[in-house]
Amino acid sequence: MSKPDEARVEEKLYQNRYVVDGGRSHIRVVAHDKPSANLLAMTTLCPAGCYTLSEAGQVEVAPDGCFECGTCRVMCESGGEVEWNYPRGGYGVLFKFG
Amino acid sequence: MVEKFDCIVVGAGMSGNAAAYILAKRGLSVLQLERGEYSGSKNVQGAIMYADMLEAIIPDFREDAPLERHLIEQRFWMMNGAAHTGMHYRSDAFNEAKPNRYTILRSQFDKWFSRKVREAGALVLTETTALELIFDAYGACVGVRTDREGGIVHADVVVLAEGVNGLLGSRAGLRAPPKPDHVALAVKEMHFLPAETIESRFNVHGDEGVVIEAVGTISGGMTGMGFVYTNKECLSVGIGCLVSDFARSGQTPHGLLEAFKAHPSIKPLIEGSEVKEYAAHLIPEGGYKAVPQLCGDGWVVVGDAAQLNNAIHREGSNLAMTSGRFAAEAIFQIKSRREKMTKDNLSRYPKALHDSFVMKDLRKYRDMPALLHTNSRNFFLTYPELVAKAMENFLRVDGTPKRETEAKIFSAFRKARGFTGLFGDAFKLARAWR
Amino acid sequence: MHFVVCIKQVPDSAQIRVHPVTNTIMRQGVPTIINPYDLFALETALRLRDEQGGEVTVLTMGPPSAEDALRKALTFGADRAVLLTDRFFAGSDTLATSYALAQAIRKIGETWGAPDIVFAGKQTIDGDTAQVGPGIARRLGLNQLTYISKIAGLDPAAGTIDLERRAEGGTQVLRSALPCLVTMLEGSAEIRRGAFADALRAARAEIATWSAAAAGVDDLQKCGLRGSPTVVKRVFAPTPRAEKAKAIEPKPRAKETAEDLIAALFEAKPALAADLERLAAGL
Amino acid sequence: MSDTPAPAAPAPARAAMKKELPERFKAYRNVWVIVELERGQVHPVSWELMGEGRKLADKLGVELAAVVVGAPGAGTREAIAEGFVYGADLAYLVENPILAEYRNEPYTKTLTDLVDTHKPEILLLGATNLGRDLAGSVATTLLTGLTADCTELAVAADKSLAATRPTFGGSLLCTIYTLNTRPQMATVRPRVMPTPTRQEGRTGRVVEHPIDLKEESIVTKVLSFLPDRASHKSNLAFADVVVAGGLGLQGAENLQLVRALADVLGGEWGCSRPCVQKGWAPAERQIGQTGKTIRPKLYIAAGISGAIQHRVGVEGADLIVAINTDRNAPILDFAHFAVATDAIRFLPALTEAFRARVSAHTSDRLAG
Repeated sequence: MSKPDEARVEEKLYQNRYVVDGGRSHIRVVAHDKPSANLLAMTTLCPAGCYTLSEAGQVEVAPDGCFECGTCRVMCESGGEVEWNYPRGGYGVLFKFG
Repeated sequence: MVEKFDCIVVGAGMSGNAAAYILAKRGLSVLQLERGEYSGSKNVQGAIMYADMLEAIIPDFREDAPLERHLIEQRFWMMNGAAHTGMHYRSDAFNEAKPNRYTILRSQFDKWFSRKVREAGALVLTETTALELIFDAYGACVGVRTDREGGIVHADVVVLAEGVNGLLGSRAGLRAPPKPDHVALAVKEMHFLPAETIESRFNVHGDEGVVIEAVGTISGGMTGMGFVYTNKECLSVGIGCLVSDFARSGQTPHGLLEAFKAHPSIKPLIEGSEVKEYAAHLIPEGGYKAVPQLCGDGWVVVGDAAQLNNAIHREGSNLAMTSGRFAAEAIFQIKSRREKMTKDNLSRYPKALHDSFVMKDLRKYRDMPALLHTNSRNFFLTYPELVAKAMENFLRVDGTPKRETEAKIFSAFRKARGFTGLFGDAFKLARAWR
Repeated sequence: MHFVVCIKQVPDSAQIRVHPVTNTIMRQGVPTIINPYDLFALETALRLRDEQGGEVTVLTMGPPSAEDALRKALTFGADRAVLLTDRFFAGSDTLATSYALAQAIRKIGETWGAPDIVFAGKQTIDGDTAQVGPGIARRLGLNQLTYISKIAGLDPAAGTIDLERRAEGGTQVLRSALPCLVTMLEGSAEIRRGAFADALRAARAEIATWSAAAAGVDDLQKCGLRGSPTVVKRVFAPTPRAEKAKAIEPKPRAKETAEDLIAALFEAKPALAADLERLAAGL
Repeated sequence: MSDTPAPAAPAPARAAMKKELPERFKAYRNVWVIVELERGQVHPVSWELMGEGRKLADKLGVELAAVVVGAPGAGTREAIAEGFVYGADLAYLVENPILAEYRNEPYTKTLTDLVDTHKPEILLLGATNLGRDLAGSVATTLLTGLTADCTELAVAADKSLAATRPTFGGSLLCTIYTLNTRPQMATVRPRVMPTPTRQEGRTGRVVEHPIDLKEESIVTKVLSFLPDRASHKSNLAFADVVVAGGLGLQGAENLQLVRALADVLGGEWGCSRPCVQKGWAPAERQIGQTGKTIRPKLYIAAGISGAIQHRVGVEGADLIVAINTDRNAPILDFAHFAVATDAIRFLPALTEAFRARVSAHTSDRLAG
């Protein structure tokens, strides 16, 4: 969580209600050696800051706090870079106001 | 033995609840699937609710629907770094017996709407995610498979009210998934303040409400819009831009939101507030040209999943409710005539949309998305700066003769866009608005 | 067999925030959920029913909106649900609550057969008192078996039940007799997800809604505020701890810094040294 | 689920017009503390309660009694002696072989019998599994008020017990009174109240209380007892010492250093959410909002920034040590001690220093 921006998202996400579905991540980044432009863009574009660049230069996703907004699907699914699904019924973000 | 219903509604947002309510009221057997814990737990919106469309569905909704404030003032702002130029329209006429526009909180409102759907007789299954559509040998949709064990269920027709992503429809090849330049990513926060503070800061009382919608440099040159909506005890503060612009700009949505909140015109409105939720969602922005095929054998698509959103006027929930209603009416007519849910029979639904304001408005602004999108730097950077500078020069009284001030303003516009640019923009804007 | 599971609809306390300035509790947008501990009791009852046959009845006492919690419990696979709701119950403390629930369980027994086991969650996350279970057991004369981590065996014919109970520093292996009251520990079972047929049945189900009278709760003196010996006099926010962490300046040699830290710890909490010795020696 | 209905509003009005204490309860006097004696060991919370009981008794001008229940020769006499050292004026002793292992039925009968005979005004128990199980059934049998998990006990102006406890998941506190019944019962969580200083050589009078119990009439039997050491399941939630690692350890392999220190301290090891996300550790080792909540005596956080999601899971620890190179990491807002150094280098040194310090003492004691 190096970027100051990152820490602020972390603080914002704490306010939200999120039911973790242990061990079942609903979004998966397809293995790649060099991330495409669209996949790289997700490291700034994701509103919940779920996409990060690992030291080895790969883009990783940790979909805790994900809003299921679909932005990464719109950007990366057609290019086959991301496998996107909704979490199991009742899991994931649950908006208190919406 | 697989259960069979007259219709299955996938999704419990505005369009889904509208369709399920009318279908159940008409006496059809309706199964509604909602993946969230309750209807509203997965829905995000600014959120403004248009009364006329809801009255057509639940005439006496004002008696028990959870409404935040009825709107009496609309502020359009063009903002640059430190200023905003605003056009405000406020009228006491909006304090009418049946106000026209309300602000709502989606999770409370949808919960209420869903109770009405249940009371109407529909079966509502929450915490159940629809995974895929099921087709028969002839390619007609006959049901849905869900993520619960033994989760296959059949129906004569499936109403796809699954929201902007439209996973089921695109996975079944009924339409293409949304493209980056056809959807906007909006992020918003709920800022809690005592009701009196909101009322004094916006100069309203009781449950009168104000809406601020702003364009300008706040979206960093991207096609976008910021907003502040007044609810009873909180302000919805948000900003959204086209996903394609966002991706290219390298800006973060939360960074843009923080900058918008820090703007001198916004900061004092939210001073001392307590943020209780941060949310994000996609808004269909493609307009008329992005609306997909609306029905087929055994299925119809409604609401955001059908990209039915008038971005220029920021009207989404009214189109969603209306499309849900029209789809339900079409299905009921077919059912009462004991006809088949074929594509032709179901085409009553798209026809009704075309004859209504829904498609008329969308057609009217069909070129607007492209125009704003291709000239986003001009409309969202150059002009806001020019207007702000013009107002600044116009208002600052420093003894320069008025004629000189006006000349200075016009030369600034000419230098920035040149005559052809200015006339070109004006002509394109007028044509797209016609 | 017949299992009755008591559940409670509680505010999701993880979502409760105290306003930093006014110190008042901010209740907007705090959804209600099934008390998490009760889900382990429900799961255990459903498993026993799946093994032994019989029915699971879910019971809750609360406002009319508590029906949502019951409908969700039905979705897990419970067979029927009873909602105990009456304005007389407003303000009941645990003693009054256990009286009302005990009476309702008696009525359930008369209607659908006396329960072999009454299940309850270990405690609630809003009340945290863990007294309603014991209260029900006392009033219905059931063997009280709390903090149960596992039900090892159940012999309906002999009317015996073998269980493991979490105690201080270990686990008691017990044998007891039916009927009994059991409260389950969290983590004692993996919560199932209801099948589609259960979800459909839950959506269709008629939920029996009983007033105090209908449930045989006839001694109204024992309910609500009148029946509650304890009363909440003041609700306030704890004063947050102000002082910052005490810095232990790192020395060139890590060993020295470590010793400084340990010295500071033992000085702050003298008993810590003895505790660490006891732990290290594996006592 | 609909929105939360306003919880039962506190009823100050009703408390104000408090009815006069019924006649039969006027004679109830003295403060009792139930000494939790299991397998010859007294749970330390009992002595913490002695400290609290002493304060209440002094304010009320009454006596403090230790209640010791167990099988003859199973440490009951030693427990009574310790009770006096920690401040008791008298002790009630009930010895019966049937009371060897804790079971609800015989213990409830014994305690209610004692209360009906000797009539205490305040009855304190530890909020342990035993204490909660016993308090619930005794309070219901006596039809009296019970306040659980108190964090503060005080004597109100009218000499009644003002018990303060957390509510709504700990985000708020509330003060509760038992209006017109006696005894006023309360349970207190371990390690909330300080242990009072021992007064060596202090003694008091012992009141033996016979009780007739018949094993045949008691349904629940204890077949055996499995001590915790035998089971190796991670009981992170109950551990007295927890050592956890975070992203600051830069790699899964460095979690080994965390485990080594935890072993030396006889505690459990855990990690922060990012470690689980990166696959360095299994989900059940995660501490925080979406993981385990811990209440250890000592919590050592190595390379953990201490975001709010982690804080809510560890705030209950008595002592929090933060080892982090970042001087303004959020963890410093709630840690008690901080060492601004690199955890990877510091952990081995700390492990050795603790090993030397802890084992040196045990060997002295064994030798001495």
